[in-house]
Amino acid sequence: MGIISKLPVYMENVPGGTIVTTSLEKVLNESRASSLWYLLFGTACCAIEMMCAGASRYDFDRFGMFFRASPRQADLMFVAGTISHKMAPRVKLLYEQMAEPRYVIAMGGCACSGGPFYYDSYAVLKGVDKIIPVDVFLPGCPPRPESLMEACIKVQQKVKKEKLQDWSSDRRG
Amino acid sequence: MADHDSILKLLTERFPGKVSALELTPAQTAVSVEAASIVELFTFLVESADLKMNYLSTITGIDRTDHIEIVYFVSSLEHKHMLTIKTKVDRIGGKIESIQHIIPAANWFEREVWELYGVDFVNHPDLRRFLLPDDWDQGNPMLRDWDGRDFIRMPEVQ
Amino acid sequence: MELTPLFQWIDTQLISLVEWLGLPIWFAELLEMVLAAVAVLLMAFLIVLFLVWWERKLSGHFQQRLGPMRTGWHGWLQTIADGLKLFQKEDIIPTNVDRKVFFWAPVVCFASSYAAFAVIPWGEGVIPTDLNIGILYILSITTFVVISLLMAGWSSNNKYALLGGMRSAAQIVSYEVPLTLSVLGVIMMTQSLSMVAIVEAQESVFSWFIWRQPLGFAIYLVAAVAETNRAPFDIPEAEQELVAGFNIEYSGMKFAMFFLAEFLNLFLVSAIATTLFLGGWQGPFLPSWLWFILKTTFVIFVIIWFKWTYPRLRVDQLMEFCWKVLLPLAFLNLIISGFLFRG
Amino acid sequence: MNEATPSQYSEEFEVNMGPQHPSTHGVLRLMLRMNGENIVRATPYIGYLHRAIEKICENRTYAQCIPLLDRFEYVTSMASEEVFVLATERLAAVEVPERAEYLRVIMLEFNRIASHLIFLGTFSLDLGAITPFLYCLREREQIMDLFEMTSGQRLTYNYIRVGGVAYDIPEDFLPLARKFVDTFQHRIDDYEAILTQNPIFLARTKNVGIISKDIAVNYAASGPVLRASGVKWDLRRDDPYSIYDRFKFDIPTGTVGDTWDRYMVRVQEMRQSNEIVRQALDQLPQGDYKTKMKAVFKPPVGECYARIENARGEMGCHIISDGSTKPYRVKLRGGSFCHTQLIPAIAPGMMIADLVATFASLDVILPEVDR
Repeated sequence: MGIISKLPVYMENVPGGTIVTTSLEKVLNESRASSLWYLLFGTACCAIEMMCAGASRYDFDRFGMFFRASPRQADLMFVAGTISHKMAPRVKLLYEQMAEPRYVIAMGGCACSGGPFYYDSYAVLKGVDKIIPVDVFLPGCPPRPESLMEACIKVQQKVKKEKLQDWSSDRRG
Repeated sequence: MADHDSILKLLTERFPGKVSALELTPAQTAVSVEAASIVELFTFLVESADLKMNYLSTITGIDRTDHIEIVYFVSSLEHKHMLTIKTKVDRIGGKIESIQHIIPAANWFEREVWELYGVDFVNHPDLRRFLLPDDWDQGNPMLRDWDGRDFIRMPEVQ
Repeated sequence: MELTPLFQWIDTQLISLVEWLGLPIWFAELLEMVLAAVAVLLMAFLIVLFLVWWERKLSGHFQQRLGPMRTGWHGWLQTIADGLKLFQKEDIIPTNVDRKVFFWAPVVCFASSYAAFAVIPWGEGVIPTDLNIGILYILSITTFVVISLLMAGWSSNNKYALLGGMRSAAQIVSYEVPLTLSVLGVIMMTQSLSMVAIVEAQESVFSWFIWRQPLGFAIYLVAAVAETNRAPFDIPEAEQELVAGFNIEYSGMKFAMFFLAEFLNLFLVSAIATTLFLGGWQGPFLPSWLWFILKTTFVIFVIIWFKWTYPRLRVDQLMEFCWKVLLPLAFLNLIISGFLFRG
Repeated sequence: MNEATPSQYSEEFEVNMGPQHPSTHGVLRLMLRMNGENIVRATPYIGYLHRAIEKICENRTYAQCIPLLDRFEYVTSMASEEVFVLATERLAAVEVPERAEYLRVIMLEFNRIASHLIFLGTFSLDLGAITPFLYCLREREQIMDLFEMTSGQRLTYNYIRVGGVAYDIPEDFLPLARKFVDTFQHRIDDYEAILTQNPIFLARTKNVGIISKDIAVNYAASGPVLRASGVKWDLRRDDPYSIYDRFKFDIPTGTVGDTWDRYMVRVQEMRQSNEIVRQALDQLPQGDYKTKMKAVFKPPVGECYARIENARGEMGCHIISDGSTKPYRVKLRGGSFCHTQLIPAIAPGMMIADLVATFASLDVILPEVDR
């Protein structure tokens, strides 16, 4: 992403350059927001709700969200369901395999904080944000498909607000 | 359809010292057996014509603070009756014969009891860890006095 | 409203421009060829943009849901958004990957299916080059796709990609044979390989080859669907078995190239179907290029329809179906057309 | 190394159908040792969804355990609640009023239909036909509406309680339920039209992944998998619980025990469940929907193993109580645990596509396996 990241710096001093970057920024952000391909990855009850959200009545395809089986081609990851200690390294590996502008929705109580398995369980990771950076936390056990849609819209708003400058700095290390 | 008493009578005569009838609160045909003669009992249960109990529903491990109790639930598909078998094994380093070669279904049930309670099943084909993470080093979690690194107990709410 | 007068006007303008610049005459020819290539490339991108959007909308309506709605009216901007997004994605080249082969696989894939557009007759006189061995050229150039799949499968250094690559190579090579034989039936009747000649041999609606070669058309359609790794034969990218087949390690623009090539192949295969069996651009009163577009879109609709209804065949069943069912039928078709249409 | 094939140059390699794989329902890792396309050995690795539900139940009162049970088997949560409640009621000899029994049967059978619809969807998805998945989920949404109307939740209902059910059904439940029961008959015919006579579907499922009768019994398979192998064993009939003896329904069984039989048994079972719900709706009595229970519920000392016929086979719950408000030990048994144990016994010699089809036909979901 070499060229794009240095672009905003040069455009600053060109007269009227900022209009070009902002409009270019808007187009790029708009396109990234409206075609978030999500990774087919669900562990527990939230996976069933995710399936229903992808089915006919709630249909993800309306937002341009299409499921991709391989992490390389996905840019949005639903962590749907309980993450046990045995599964944690795999979730981290999956996150790292995804290509860079990637976003994570921690779906359901278990992914946000361990949910009903917070007390007395020796095998559950207390929240997925301990291993991967999370963009949107979605409470509910399991959250309704409508609230899953709302989480996706929140991610889209977040993508639309991103600046071209922060592309030059490596965002998440 | 052999009923409650005839099964108990048949078993207690067949294994005089080892098997004894058991009374449990909700009435059910239950038998307690010594850990040593578990294989003998199961071979008899599977082969005997009028019992033919070869369907193992599950094996439960219970930590009774001074010993570990293992409960087998066996039923027969032809005669449609069910039997509860209970044995005692000492808490630390308990040993019991594996019945995997008689009823293959017991394979994973025994593995689970071994992993969570620490009961060693003699000549079990592959006693490997399968429920807990591979690098698990905090002993057997299901024992009642167990405590682990990030194990948080729910505070008592009065 | 034919397009041929338009081309003559462009031709004269080019020649006058070249003379005004004092360049040699052959420079005009070169310029014309470049213009034609660019025009076809633009047309190819446009077609793929439309097809991707159309498949998602069709699959939506097959499954009683709406398909893309949010990006533009009924989601017509969806594919542009996908393309732009893929453009911004990080281009991952995994460490222990065979770098050069990994890089060139998508290029070969796209180039081979784009090269075959050189002889597609879009309409009356609207054909980049009217080779006298048109159909033979297409059949041979499209086999490069197999090489690119093998390159992608082998270089990604991933077991799934390897399995996917091997399977797709075996599938495409074995379905090439019935495809060629079914095309042979048509050529026997037109006595010429050139695409324009094939189309001219089907003036009236009753003289279309689909009526005279129904078996040939059926075999062609099935083999073509298998050739483009789609519908009941999409084993290489079987999500359930091989996660994403050969393009498992590709992300960003490289994946977009594979995606592009797949839909270009789909259009190419249905364009050949219309030229050979459905009378190309022949049609009563509509302009010729419009007839061509309508017929090709109909064939594409049928192929997309296959994808969303049929389950997937197993690899050995697929091979068995090709060698034990499709091939004998193709030979039978040859014999029948040989007898019935002597000379 | 390559005793399977005579050619001395072929070499076996390991493929990892990893925990994140579209076809494994949830997080099961299958380590396949392959020789070309055929599988030499398959070893399942489980534990990726182990949440220690049994350990948590030891520190919860009986009423607090029920929401945990919903998450134990989340596709048929009603069934996992029912098995826990059945065991507790047998332990404490609690009487359940008639209306509550009928409501429980209606909810259980609706849940079985919803679970089989998910099976039909994911099964056809694994064979490559994507459209039936969407049709099945469309029907399932109607059942979800019915559940949401009564219990307030789509998936984890917390509806069946010790001594009865949580709430009575609202007024517009009955008309909607009748409407569903009447139209569902034709819906099943639609699914059969797409799948059952489809030559490709037949080629992919006939004589694939055959589980013989003695393997099924020895590995304690249960439910549709056992019945597809020809053993006529249904707990609703052979170990009667609740009021199933008042309904007329027959038990569909297969003959060969291949993927096709398992598919057919489940489709017929959906029709039978539909009939049971119709009869239960007709005979639904009036009256209160739960008995008067003391505030602090303390069952007597003892233990009880209850088992019910769940969509995925025999679901058992063994409760040991020491007289306090919390169960001393809860042991849960799901059908999928034994079906996953089957795989190494039937996998050698299959191709990947067959293993995917067979595994999908076993209808295994991972919370039952890992608990």
